[in-house]
Amino acid sequence: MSEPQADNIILGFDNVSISFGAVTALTQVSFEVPEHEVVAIIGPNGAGKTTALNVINGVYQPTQGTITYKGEVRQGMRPHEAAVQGIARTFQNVALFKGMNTVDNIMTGRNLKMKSNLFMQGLYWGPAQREEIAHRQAVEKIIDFLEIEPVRKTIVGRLPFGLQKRVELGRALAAEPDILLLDEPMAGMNLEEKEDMCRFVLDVNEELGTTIVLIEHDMSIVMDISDRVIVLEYGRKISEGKPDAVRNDQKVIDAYLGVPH
Amino acid sequence: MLYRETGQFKTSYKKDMAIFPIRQDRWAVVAMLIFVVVVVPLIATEHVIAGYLIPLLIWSIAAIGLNILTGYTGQLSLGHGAFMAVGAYAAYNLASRIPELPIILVFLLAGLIAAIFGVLVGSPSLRIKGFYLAVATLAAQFFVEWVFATFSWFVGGAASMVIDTPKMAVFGYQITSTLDNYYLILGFVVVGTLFAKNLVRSEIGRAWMAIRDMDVAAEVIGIQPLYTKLSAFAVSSFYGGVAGALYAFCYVKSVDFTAFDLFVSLKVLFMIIIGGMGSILGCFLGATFIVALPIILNELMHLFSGQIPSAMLSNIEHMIFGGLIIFFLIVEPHGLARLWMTAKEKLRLWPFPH
Amino acid sequence: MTDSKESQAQTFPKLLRMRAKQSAGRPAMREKAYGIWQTWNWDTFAEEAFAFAGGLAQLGFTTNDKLIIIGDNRPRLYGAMVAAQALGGIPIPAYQDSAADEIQYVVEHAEARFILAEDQEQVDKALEIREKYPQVEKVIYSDPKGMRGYDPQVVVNIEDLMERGREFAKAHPGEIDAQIDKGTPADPAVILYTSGTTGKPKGVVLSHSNLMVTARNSIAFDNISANEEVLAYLPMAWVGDNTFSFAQAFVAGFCVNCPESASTVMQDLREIGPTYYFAPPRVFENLLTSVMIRMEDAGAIKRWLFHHFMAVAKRVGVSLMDGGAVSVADRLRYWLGDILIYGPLKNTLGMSRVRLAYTAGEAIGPELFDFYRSLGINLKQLYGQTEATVFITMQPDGEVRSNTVGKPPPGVKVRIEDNSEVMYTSPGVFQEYFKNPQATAETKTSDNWVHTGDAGYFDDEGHLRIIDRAKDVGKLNDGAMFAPKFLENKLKFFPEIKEVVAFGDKRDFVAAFINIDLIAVGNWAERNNISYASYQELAAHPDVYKLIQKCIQQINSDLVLDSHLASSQILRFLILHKELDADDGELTRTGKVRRRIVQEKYQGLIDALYSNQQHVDIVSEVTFEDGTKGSVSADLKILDLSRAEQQTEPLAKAS
Amino acid sequence: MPMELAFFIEVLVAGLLSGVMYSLVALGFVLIFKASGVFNFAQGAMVLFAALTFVRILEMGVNFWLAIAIALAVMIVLAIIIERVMLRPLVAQPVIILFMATIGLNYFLEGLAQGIWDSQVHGLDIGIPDVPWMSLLESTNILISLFDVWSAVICGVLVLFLAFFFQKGRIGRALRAVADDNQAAMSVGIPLQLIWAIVWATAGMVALVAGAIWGQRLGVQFSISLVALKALPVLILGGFNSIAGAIIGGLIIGASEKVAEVYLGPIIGGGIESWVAYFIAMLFLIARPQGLFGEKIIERV
Repeated sequence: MSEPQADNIILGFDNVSISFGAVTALTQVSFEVPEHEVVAIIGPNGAGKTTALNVINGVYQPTQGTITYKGEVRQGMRPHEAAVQGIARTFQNVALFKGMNTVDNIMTGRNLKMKSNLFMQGLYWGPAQREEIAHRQAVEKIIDFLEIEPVRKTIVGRLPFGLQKRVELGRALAAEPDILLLDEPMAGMNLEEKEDMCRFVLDVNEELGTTIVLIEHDMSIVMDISDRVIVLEYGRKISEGKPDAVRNDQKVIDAYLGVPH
Repeated sequence: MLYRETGQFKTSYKKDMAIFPIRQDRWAVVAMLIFVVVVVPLIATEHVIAGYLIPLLIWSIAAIGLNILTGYTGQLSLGHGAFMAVGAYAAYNLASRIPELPIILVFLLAGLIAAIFGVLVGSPSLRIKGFYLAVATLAAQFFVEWVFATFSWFVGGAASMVIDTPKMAVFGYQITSTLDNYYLILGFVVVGTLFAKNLVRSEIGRAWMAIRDMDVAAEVIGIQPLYTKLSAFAVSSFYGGVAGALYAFCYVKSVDFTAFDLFVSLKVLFMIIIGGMGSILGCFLGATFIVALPIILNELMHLFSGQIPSAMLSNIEHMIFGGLIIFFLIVEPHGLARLWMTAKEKLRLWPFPH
Repeated sequence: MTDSKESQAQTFPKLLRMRAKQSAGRPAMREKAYGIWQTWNWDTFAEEAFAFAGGLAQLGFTTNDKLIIIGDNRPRLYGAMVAAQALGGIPIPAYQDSAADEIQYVVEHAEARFILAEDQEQVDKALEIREKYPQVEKVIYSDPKGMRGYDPQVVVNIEDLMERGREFAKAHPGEIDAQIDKGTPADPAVILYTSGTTGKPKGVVLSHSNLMVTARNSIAFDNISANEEVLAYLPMAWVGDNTFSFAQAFVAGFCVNCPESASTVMQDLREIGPTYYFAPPRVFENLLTSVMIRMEDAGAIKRWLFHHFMAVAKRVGVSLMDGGAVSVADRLRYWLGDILIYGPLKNTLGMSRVRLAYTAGEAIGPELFDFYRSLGINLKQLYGQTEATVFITMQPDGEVRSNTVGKPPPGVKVRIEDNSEVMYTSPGVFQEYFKNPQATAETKTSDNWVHTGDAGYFDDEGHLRIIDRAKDVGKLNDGAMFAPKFLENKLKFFPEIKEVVAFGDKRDFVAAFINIDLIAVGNWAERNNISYASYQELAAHPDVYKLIQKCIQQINSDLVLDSHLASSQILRFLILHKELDADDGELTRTGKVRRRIVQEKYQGLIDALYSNQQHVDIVSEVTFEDGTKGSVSADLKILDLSRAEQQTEPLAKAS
Repeated sequence: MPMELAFFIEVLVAGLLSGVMYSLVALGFVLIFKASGVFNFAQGAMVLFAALTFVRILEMGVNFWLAIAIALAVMIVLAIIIERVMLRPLVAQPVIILFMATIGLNYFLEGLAQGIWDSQVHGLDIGIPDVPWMSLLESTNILISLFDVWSAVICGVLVLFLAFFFQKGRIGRALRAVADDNQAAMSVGIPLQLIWAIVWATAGMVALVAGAIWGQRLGVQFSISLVALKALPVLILGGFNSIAGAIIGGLIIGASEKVAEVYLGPIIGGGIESWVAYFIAMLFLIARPQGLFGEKIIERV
């Protein structure tokens, strides 16, 4: 496996550990995410995959170790700061704003790009209105891209799960992130929906050059779409590399077959 | 049935994002405005305007404020009465200590002072959530009551701790009659409603709702929790403050700390629950319900038996009121606004059921 | 239309050039895209079309070149038609849901070098065609979504092309105009490949004059104005769309609206609320079925209101529209019904503003037809063909009948041959079948009369009545006339029945295949607690058989009253185990049954119908959505019906 | 013992003793919160209702213990009715809706209590003399009311009993299961409705005891319904779902409130007991948002 060049690394974990009280969720995990690549994190349940994403976007602070993002060592970043820095993500169980419709949900993804002050928004006049419209246009492009036009004005709580996942991806994309974290984007989907989702993920990666870190259980999907795979087990990294290499790694096979150690 | 939307297509985002994108709704709003501006003063007696409509409008403003905080942002508050009190006392002190200030500016500044107080009260909201925050706002309620009951400076040294509000003039025109007061309040209601409606459909409104619906996700997509919550507190208490000032100046015509006690906070909370959380329309519906209910109950009980002692009457009123609240929450926990939405949806689909 | 300038503009590019000046600022086209109705005014529409023409010219597109257009109804694709015409070329719209090999025939036959494909899906088809037919030089696309990694030498963005066209126009001012000026009315304006019930598609060549004169005549016939709104949702490859959304729109100057996608047509229809609406009977039927199904779920009061007022409408609605005598009480009732039911119903159907609606293509069930008319929708029938540039007969206002297709409009002549075949001549008569002089000669006489292939006659009022395809009209063994279409249409009006194929020519009696309507019967099944996993399972259910049997019996007792058709009672039937499908070649792309193919494919079933068997085994091949083929086997039950006898009451006999 | 110190101890002990009462009322809140996630705003009205019922039955000449038993039975019936009529239909609603319902209940019970029993002030004597503890006064010069001591003892016993009852044993386990996850608890066969009825009946019992003790102090009247509000700072401090927090929090609040009132009150204007407890609790909360014994909430996403 070829080591990525140091200058195109967008995100690096260096000996990151995190524990909650007595429970250690990640233990000295190190890896690097090269720019514009699709990196999959896999591993059995409870391996710390979601925790890793939560550390990347500042939901949790690592107990030990350092995170380098865009060449700078990052300290104590809050999630909204991470978002401003270009890190967007989706959640395993869909964390949409259930009381809002599709357009508004995706519009929230652009909130961090909006500049009008509260008073101007209350007047809804001039620049504030123009800003709303400009961002609505951008959101409509995303809606078109994700093919969710028919549900544009539907309250997202009423949408089927597969569509909710799509809307959530839309919300993440709305922020025009540099790095996109996807927590099981295809969970609970049927084959057709999975194929659509794969296409969207690849389109985002190829057309916008967005770096993607995703957690996925479906091995065939992981092998299909990722450039690089990181395998976690019990909070430790047990393998990393090109999909083919990882698939044939004995440690990975053991982990998946549940060989005791 | 009445909603016939065929042919109402939008060729621009401006039209698509209008407050009332459906033509029939626009007509209804215009008709309503004509009604309250032109028809009501013609047909309503002074007693109805002064006794029912003026408080109804003031409560609506207060309810909009609380709804922004609780209904839109999901921060439960039991201290809205305190914000109203701060607004009322601020307005009194501004008007009496700086008589040259235009009265509208006085009300707005009073709202602003209430907003500052609101931000102070809301400042722990980043760390404390849910009922803990509710109890914190309760603390503000008791604190404010205590301050205004204790320090006579706020009422210009009046020993009774209650004082009449000064006279008002708008652009040199003396506000004296009931109708003058009605129009002044109506002006605040119209502008305030429009402003609130604009806020909730803008960036800040979406941020509020995002925090309400799922605060972790909101933060992850770049919404600053502290700023968002505090802005909700600020706007909420601004409306509360203005409502309090109007209440003192245009309705009871005096400032009195007992007028803004815990039960006032609960009353406004009822309004938004019954009217509908997260709905501007619901504020008006809820205020109407809460203002009208005791009146109707009273009339009904007088009708059936005039000889019930007044203490008993008040107890029965309490019971019916409490019972209705519970009944209402069971039947339609999302309030009158949701009932209205459902009815509207039915009208749009008529004669089809879905 | 007596505008002198307009009559000078005798080709579409010239007409568009004129519209750009005369109707600048008025909407020409809208498309629901990105959440709103994006609007092209006539001037911007023309600018884009001619810029595209310039771009096409840059690619080497020239006189007599063909531009294949594959895609949904889109303003830019309509613009591309004019662009091709401006250069003396011929646009050929293809059915967008056709498979690549179906379109390939058209491309090869037309020797096209250029394909305009709407989006990635169509581009992929075009490239697939190009692999087998490398003469295709360029594939132009209009929707850039997903379009990366394609060979830029072959695949070109329409926007880039327009840009090149604009530069070209700047460098060579007047060049495109000069090209446009060269066009004459007799030039071919479009080639429309008709799917036909048999054999390879034929390319019907229509000239500018064909389209424009018929458009002008029909606009005058129905007083169509520049203020109409139409929704363009039927395939661009179909002659009706060319007439309604293109020729008539250009001549009258009204606005054409393109829906966002096939799945949002109903919603978009409601938003636009067209004033001029066209739909084949199938669409009206589906709408009615959905209305009835949705009403089933309504509460008792609503249902009562609905049925009560629909009965009122049925009684007086049609005569109100036709200006008949209606009592004041009934007018009042109808007025109330309009507020409570008809108005809201039209609103949900998106037909509140419809001033003029047409249906054609197939006979429409009389009750279906009257249902819409009784609501106050001015639905009329016309009879037409691709070869006639649509119009052969039309129903004038006030002379609308459910069982006839109207009179020939000005300029059209119709005559009936001895074998009942309808023939016509008109300004819309097509030029030729492209590269097929033999077929042209078979269809069109030297004095410009065209065989329609339909059998019909003029009734006492002078209205044409079409019975069936001339070649399908047969005879039962007892010598009685057998018109399968007629029977089928009668049955198809039952919401439970989706498709019928009737047999009887040279047989002793009539028998039929039935396709049930999955939605209507499924709904019925749900209400009756009948569970089913698939169409096949539902179709084979004994209760479903009973349901269908009842429908057929009703038709039989109707037929017995008609002396010509009494022998046509259906005595045996079976319910097919699968829905007839265009992908399996059983239906045309426009949804008509391909009788011959069905007959060949299900010969075994037909034999069984005419035997004593009570059931029959069948294995048939199906094509799945992804193109793979598989087979379905089933054991079908055959049900006998007793022949209905005419009541022997003297009154019935007398009538 | 010097006067100042003796006085301080007097204040502190009096605070602690009244704090036990706060603990008891807070426990009523905590139990309902744990079982149903509801912040029961009607606790105050329940105190009023229980006290009025008790005092009016006593006034009819009924024996003291029988009166207690009848009042207790009434509170249990009330709890069952509340569960049936109000809680059950609202089971799947957001907590704020349930909270609002308890405010409605508060109004209803206030009206009901005063409607049935009238709204006069009723004197109540539960047999504990409100006199100084003489031997303590003589030996240490500290003045403490025997009534305070006795009521603290009663409350304390009850608190410990309830704490034990709901921490250990079957009910306790069930309660904890319900507190963790309503749905899951139901699916393993824990009768949610029964648990709710039990905690509401317990809250009713707490209300009766609090009402009786406070009633002797102040007379049974409308204002004793405000006693419940006193317990709210305890909840902030101790955590809404911690029984231990309710106990310790009650003591801290009781003591610090008294101390603040006595030493701080005169300086800034008096009457500060209405809010000072809240301020103490708030300050504490900002430092430790989950309260004294609450677990740190790890937000799962």
